[in-house]
Amino acid sequence: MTASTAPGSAPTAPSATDVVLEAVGLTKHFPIRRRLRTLFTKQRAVHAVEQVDLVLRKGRVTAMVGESGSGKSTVARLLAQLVKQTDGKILLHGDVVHATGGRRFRAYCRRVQMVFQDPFASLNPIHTVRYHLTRALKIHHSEATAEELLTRVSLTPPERFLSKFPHELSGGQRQRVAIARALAAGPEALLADEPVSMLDVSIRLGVLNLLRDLRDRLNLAILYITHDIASARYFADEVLVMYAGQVVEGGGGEAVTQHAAHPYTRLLIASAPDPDRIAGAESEVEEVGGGEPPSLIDPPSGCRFHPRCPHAMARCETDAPPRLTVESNGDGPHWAACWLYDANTVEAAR
Amino acid sequence: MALPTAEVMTAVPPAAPTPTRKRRRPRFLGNRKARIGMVLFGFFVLLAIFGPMLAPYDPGERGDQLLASPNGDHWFGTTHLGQDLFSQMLDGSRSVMLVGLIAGVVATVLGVLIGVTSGYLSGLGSESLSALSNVFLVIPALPLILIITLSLPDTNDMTIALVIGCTSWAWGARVLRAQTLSLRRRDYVEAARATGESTWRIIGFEILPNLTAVIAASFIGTVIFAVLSEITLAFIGVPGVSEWNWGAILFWAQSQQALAQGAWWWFVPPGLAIALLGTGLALLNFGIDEYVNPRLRSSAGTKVRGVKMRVGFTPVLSGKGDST
Amino acid sequence: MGYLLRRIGFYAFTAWAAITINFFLPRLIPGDPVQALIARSRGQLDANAIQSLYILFGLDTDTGIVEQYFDYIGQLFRGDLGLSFTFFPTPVSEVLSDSLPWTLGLVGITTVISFLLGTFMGVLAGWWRGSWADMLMPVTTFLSSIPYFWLGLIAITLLADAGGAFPSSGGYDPGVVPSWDMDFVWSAVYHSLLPAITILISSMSGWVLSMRNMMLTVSSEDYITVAHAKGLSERRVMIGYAARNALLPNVSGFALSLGLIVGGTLLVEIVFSYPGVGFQLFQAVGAKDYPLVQGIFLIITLSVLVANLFADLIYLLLDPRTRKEG
Amino acid sequence: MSDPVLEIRNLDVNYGLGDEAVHAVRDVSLTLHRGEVLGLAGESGSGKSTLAYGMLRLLPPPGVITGGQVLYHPRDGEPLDLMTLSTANLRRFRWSEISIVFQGAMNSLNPVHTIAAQLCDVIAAHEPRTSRAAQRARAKDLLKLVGINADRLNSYPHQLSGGMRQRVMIAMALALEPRVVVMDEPTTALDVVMQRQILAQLVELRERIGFSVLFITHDLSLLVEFSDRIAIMYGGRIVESAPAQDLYRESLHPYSDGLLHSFPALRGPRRELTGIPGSPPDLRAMPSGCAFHPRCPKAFEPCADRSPVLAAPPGTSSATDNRTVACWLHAVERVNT
Amino acid sequence: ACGDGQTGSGGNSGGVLNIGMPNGPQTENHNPFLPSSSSNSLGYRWALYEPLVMTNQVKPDEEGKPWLATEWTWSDNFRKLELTIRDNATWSDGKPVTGADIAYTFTLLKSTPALNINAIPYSDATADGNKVTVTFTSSQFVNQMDILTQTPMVPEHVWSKLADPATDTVKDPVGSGPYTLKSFTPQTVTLTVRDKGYWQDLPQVKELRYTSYNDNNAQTTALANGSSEWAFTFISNYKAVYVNKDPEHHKLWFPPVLAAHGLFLNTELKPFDDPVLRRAMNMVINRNDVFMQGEAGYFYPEIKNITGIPTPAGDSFLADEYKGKEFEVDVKGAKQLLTDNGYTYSGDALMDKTGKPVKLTMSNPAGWSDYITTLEILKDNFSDLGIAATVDKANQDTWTTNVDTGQFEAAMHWTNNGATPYDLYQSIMDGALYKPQGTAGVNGNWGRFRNAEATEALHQYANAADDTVRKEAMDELQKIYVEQAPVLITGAANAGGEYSTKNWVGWPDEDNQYAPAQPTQPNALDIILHLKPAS
Ligand SMILES: Nc1ncnc2c1ncn2[C@@H]1O[C@H](COP(=O)(O)OP(=O)(O)OP(=O)(O)O)[C@@H](O)[C@H]1O
Ligand SMILES: Nc1ncnc2c1ncn2[C@@H]1O[C@H](COP(=O)(O)OP(=O)(O)OP(=O)(O)O)[C@@H](O)[C@H]1O
Ligand SMILES: [Mg+2]
Ligand SMILES: [Mg+2]
Ligand code: NI
Repeated sequence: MTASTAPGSAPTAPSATDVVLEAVGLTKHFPIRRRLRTLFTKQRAVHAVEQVDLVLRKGRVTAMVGESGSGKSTVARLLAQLVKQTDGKILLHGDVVHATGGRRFRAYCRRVQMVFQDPFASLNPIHTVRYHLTRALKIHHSEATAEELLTRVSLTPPERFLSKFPHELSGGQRQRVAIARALAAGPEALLADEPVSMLDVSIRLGVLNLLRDLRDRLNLAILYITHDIASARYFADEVLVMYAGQVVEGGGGEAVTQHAAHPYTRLLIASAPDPDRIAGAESEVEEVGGGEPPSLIDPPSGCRFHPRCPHAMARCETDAPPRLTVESNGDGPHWAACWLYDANTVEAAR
Repeated sequence: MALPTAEVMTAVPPAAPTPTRKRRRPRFLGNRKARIGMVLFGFFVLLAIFGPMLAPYDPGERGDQLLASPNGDHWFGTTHLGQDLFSQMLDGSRSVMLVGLIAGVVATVLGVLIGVTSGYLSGLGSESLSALSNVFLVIPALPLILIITLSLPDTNDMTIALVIGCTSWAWGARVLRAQTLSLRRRDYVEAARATGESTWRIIGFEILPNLTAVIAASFIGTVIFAVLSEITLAFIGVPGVSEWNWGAILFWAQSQQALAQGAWWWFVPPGLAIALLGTGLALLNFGIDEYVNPRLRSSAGTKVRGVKMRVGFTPVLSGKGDST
Repeated sequence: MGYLLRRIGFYAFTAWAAITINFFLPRLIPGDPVQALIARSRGQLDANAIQSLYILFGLDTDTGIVEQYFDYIGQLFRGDLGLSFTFFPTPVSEVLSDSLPWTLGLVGITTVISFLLGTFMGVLAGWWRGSWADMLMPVTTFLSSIPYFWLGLIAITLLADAGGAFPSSGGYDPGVVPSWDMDFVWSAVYHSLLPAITILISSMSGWVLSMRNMMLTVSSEDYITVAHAKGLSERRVMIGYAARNALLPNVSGFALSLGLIVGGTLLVEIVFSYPGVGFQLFQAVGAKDYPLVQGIFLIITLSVLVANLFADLIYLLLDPRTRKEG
Repeated sequence: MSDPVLEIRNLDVNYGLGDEAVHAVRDVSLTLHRGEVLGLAGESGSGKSTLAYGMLRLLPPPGVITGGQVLYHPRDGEPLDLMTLSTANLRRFRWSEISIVFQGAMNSLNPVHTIAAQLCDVIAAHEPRTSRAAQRARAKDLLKLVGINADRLNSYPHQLSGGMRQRVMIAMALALEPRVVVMDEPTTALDVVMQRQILAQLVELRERIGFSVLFITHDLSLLVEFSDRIAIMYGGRIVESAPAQDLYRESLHPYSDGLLHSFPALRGPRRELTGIPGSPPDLRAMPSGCAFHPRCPKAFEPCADRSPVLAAPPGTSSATDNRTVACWLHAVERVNT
Repeated sequence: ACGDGQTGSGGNSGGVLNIGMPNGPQTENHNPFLPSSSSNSLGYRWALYEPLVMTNQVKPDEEGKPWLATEWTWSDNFRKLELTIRDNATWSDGKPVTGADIAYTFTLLKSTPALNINAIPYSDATADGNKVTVTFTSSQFVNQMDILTQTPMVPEHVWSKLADPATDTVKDPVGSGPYTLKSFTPQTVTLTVRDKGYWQDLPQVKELRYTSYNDNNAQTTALANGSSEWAFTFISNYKAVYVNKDPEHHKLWFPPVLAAHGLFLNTELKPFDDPVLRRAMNMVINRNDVFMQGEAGYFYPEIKNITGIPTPAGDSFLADEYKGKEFEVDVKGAKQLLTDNGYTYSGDALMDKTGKPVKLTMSNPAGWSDYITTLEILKDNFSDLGIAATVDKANQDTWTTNVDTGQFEAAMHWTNNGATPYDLYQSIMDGALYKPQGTAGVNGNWGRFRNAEATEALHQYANAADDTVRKEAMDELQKIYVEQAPVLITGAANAGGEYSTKNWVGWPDEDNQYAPAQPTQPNALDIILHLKPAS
């Protein structure tokens, strides 16, 4: 087998024109407020997102999984231009965007919309559904009506919902309203930050299915952020795994979940509850390690996972691994940022 | 000054208005305290509007009955000049309410402007506004007001109201800032931004309406403070306060040694009126507080049929208890 | 440590702001102390005296306001607050050293007692709600709505004047000479009782209410339920878990509202003719004695700041979360 | 299964009194056996927490228990009814016999006391004669038990990570070696990785110490993996209860079935998932009959009118199969008629 | 009051006299010259320091009692004063009082204008043994009392050591009076009687205790319960509040002195520039109401004589034609006077000669309750005449400035005080004091009254070489006042006090008018020397 470093940017894709949104070397550091004592020391920062590359394509769902604090939401916010990146570029249809405010931001958010995690919090409790939708429509000069939007997210009959307040809706219905609002702008890319994690198990599926349906009907590019790797498998065409602000593995949904390459992904999968697992298969977990995620203020050198990694090598502590292509099972390109997939290591393992 | 009461309570960011609660006005007035407060407050508002017209005498007019105790002619008795105290009380209510309300409005507007701005903005501007309000908090208010009013070349009800308003916005600003800080992190604010709403619209339409209860509470708190301050100023003889302001009545009573003369009727009505007005406003504020933070609701509503609610030991209703 | 440093920085800033306000405000007062003195004496002072008074107070010379400002700041650093006009040529600092102890004694101690007592009652009222404690609410509300001075006047009438048990004015018996002997201390304590009770009654209720509300809020925290579930004794849960946590916001509220409280309580001194700075302030303002006004305002503000700092320190001790920052 | 430690009989819990009362738990009976992990699942608002707190009488106002019994079987002696226990006795009983771990450990730990103080608190309250040194030693052992270094003893809760705090809570729950530990969503606030670590530890501890667990969660997949038996709640009632694997393999109630088909599997074929249509019921306006009938794909005529009772489905015996269900589809009555 | 009663009763046995003033906390300064010093504010300066002569202010025309000076002679048309100093007086530190000390005191005042509170134009002071000669740059006829009775004498050997007598606080007073300082607290100053060296019999009051109460109310309470035995304060309804608490012992006596309070009309404003209108207004004022209601029936004594001169203090100055002529309320007469002089009525409202309604705004600071009450009464009285008067309660500072610069229509004000009615009249009609409207710094004549004859008469009175000229000038002044009514005088100033005869007797009163009963006047020393324990 030949293993080679994969180029950082878009893996060979169906067609370059399908790319809606692209991030190159996206980095975000949140500066920590200085105290008197640290006034003269170097400014420290939370390295929330570090050198993230990703591509969203028309009609495809890209899932991003990772544990809490790994920077998933920050990526979504960066992509929505709600926070300004420290470094890196965001390209919309190949053009670099600088949309920090004003008209340009409006123009940008017309094409890239975001759905938030908590439907209970993302709708203003004092406004009706109608207000939420018509505002969005007005801002983006859309001809569509609120009724159409509601129909599109399967809240029918729309009249029944229009004059309701958020608290009068169930969680799933609220999330649908939030999605409808995002659709009001007629976006090409939808950034969904854990859209179902606050919802009840029984209604999660409805929202996910709706998103999938929208992807198919409106040909949306969707970034689906989740910490539930099983739902990523269910829903996404492509899965990215984030760890401590970096993307450590990426590839087709099945490839990543069924043949996880990066030790972190394996840990994640082993930890996920799985009724099919025969009780007593705990050894699996033992094998993939444990521990806690690292501090993002002083992230570990080299591979950020190495302190927890059962396979850590000397090299992992010093050098950050690049994206390395993993033996593919045909389901699109599959890569991992792990020295285990370095040609030499693989060779040595042989 | 009874102010801290209401404000210390709200200084602790009250549980944010949970989206699931109904936000209709009747709910708020369903609270008994709020209702009593509303009635008292309403009474004084009506008094302020119609009181001066209803006054049976000209409050300054001298009569024949000097220092008479309450009687048929003079319901609240008379002063040393034979002036009718009832008319003075009625006449004074307008100035008291006017100054209180104007000061409340001024302070609330300032508090909202400063509090919400410093809460919504970040960085130096926010910090300095917050520092400013803290400075105003720490500097003893009453002496400051006293000095300012005495420094003004010409004072009247309006200037006094303005001075009180301009010096007492800090509590409101502080509470509002805390609230805004927490609201700013709410997803719906972020969502509105992601939808493309402009900043002022976010502040005006997404954040402010959610602060209504807090604003109302701070308004009422300031009104209480303003009324007490104004009356205090009038009592110690700061000029410019309307002639028959309740504090001024007390000033006269005090300077004529009414209590030593046994003229209790000169002292008691203004004091009681102030206390009742203050109580009414405070109750109104409780109502708002309880509305904002349902945990504060007293157990009045739940303590029926002798069941005593107690944290940590859920009551077991007998009767049905043993049936299976 | 960081927390404390930040607070101290803030206090320094506030002190500066207060000093500046303090400097400028009285300069804006129209009229001058000589006129005020003459007006105040209403014919008891000969009109011929005017010029000699101007000379006396050194008001016949003019200096620029900026220059005055820096002079003033310079003087402050030397601890020189200028000479009082009403007590000319007594230095303001001497007037203050005569009156400040009374205020600190009366207002300071009663404010602290009021806070402690009010907090304690608030703990009980919050914990045993649905019982007698609920009766406390309306009474408390009413009491806290009464202006201090009115309550004081009523108290004087009922308890002092009509052959009552309490003295109605002064800080001690006229015949007693201040010293640390029993006579004087007893006399001072005795004379402070009525004003102290007045302050207590009308300021304590605020603390009762806020503490009660905090207790109610805290009572529904999970850790209280856990504490109950742990089978801890009622007292332990109430004090160690509920009150201990409810106290935190109350302490910071205490710090912040000190300014209000102290401002209000000064009025009690006026009503009770108590020889403290409140009364002095009142008189000084009336007499345009702006060195004295400035001195008093400054000293009140600084006292409040120091008290705030103490409250902050206590908060620091009470809340481990702020301690972490050090 | 072996002998029961805790028997809930016809428990009714309301929020509020009078006409406005919300019936959050209705006529629930449940038995917890010695050493078993009993999972309680159901969607949000179905009354899981209410049941757990209610049986310990820990519900905050306006919660009231309006009926039923909660029998605890001590190691020796007669069963106790928690509902009739005096305050003092209840206090003594709590934690030494039944302890509880809440969802958010940050909120369960008193932020102003060190964890040592809080651990010692429990010991001091129930074993007042223990010396301070002994208490601290015990606290140290407890921390070790859950894999936390003893030098963390003097930390304040905010100085610990979420996972550590939850472990401290578990350590505290085991401090008096109770026979029953109630866990209300103890891991939902945690990451999957942390969740698994803690659960693994719990399983291990249970094997060592031998207590029973009432495990509440809405994550059915987790329950299937971890618990011995699962009870499903819907609208304040238990609608089905069965051994975990049986339930997973063949759920009888349409609601359980829907739940099981709501979460995607990590392994195996990618099956199409359906979820459950509609939304959870409003406790103030419960549907008549079977509360689930408006959402039930298999509803038929009796469902709307009459509530089904929880009973062993036909063809099984509660003694051997340990399963019950409340559904007209599986009602003996219906089979008979 | 705790122990107050005891203190009071203990006063008899212990020889203590409790004196009170409502002046607020004091700071220690026993400088007798500064009005702001505690010794001045509470009045005990006269127990420590003594004047040259003791004059009874109630009867200013009576010859003064020799005090530190045994003889005093004016010459050179009151520009030269020759004194003979008593030779048996000593300072409280034992040193004798010498002529040099007296000359030093006058030199001190001359060289320290800040202490020369009466602005006396000293020229020179020299001593020769116990003879002292003081010269002045102008005639001091009208100031003679100020110089002789109002100037406390201080020892040279102490005062010459002060760096700046105006700003050094005097904490260790040395005077020639019968008392020495025992203790000072901001609230109470205690003086004890000297054991030896006083030039006359020592007073029977062994200890003077001056207590400063914070306000009138506190002072009144103290008087009522007996803890103050002597005070000067305004008590509204004094009968109920004070006298009736112990009618046998609680007394007060407020004799008028030669100064007045009255409504100053801005005589430069129309229509109040018309003497007719002013006179008519003067005719409708109910001075008894003012006295009874505004001044509680005792405080500022009622002025009866139409010259505005308080009686009996001014009896000897009254012109023959006005003796016995008293103010009377005469609305009818006043209306007649007006209509005779071109005024008309429209309904009840008075119209001036140009046909405009007569309106008047009277202002005074809000806090001055007696003045405000007086204004309320005047408002009523004027409305009888058809004048629409309003009372404006002003800010004290604004008011002071407005009065100073003449920006007012009418205001209650006081006049200066003196040994003759000269000061009174000077304050209300001296054209030499006139400042045009808008100019500040007036020392009198606040109503901007200009009348050359009046100015001339005042000048004559002050500088006349003989008494007939003076008498003529005084008669002229009274005539001008009666005809022009430049100020509507409502009451006299007082020099009175409240006192209790419970422990001490010998107080001055209506029957024994040997001194005004005010504890802050020089006469207070005389009173103290008169007191005897009540049996
Ligand atoms: N405004 C901010 N200031 C400072 N740090 C921040 C900010 N926002 C996020 N962070 C930090 O950045 C890191 C990544 O946060 P992010 O919210 O992106 O994580 P996440 O993967 O979405 O986590 P979760 O699953 O909990 O939502 C975290 O350590 C967080 O503390
Ligand atoms: N204080 C209260 N007053 C009225 N109703 C309440 C109160 N607390 C809870 N409820 C209602 O009781 C029902 C049961 O709540 P409970 O917390 O037991 O549900 P749960 O199954 O634990 O849900 P979750 O999974 O969200 O924790 C809910 O419908 C809730 O709305
Ligand atoms: Mg997130
Ligand atoms: Mg729950
Ligand atoms: Ni006393």
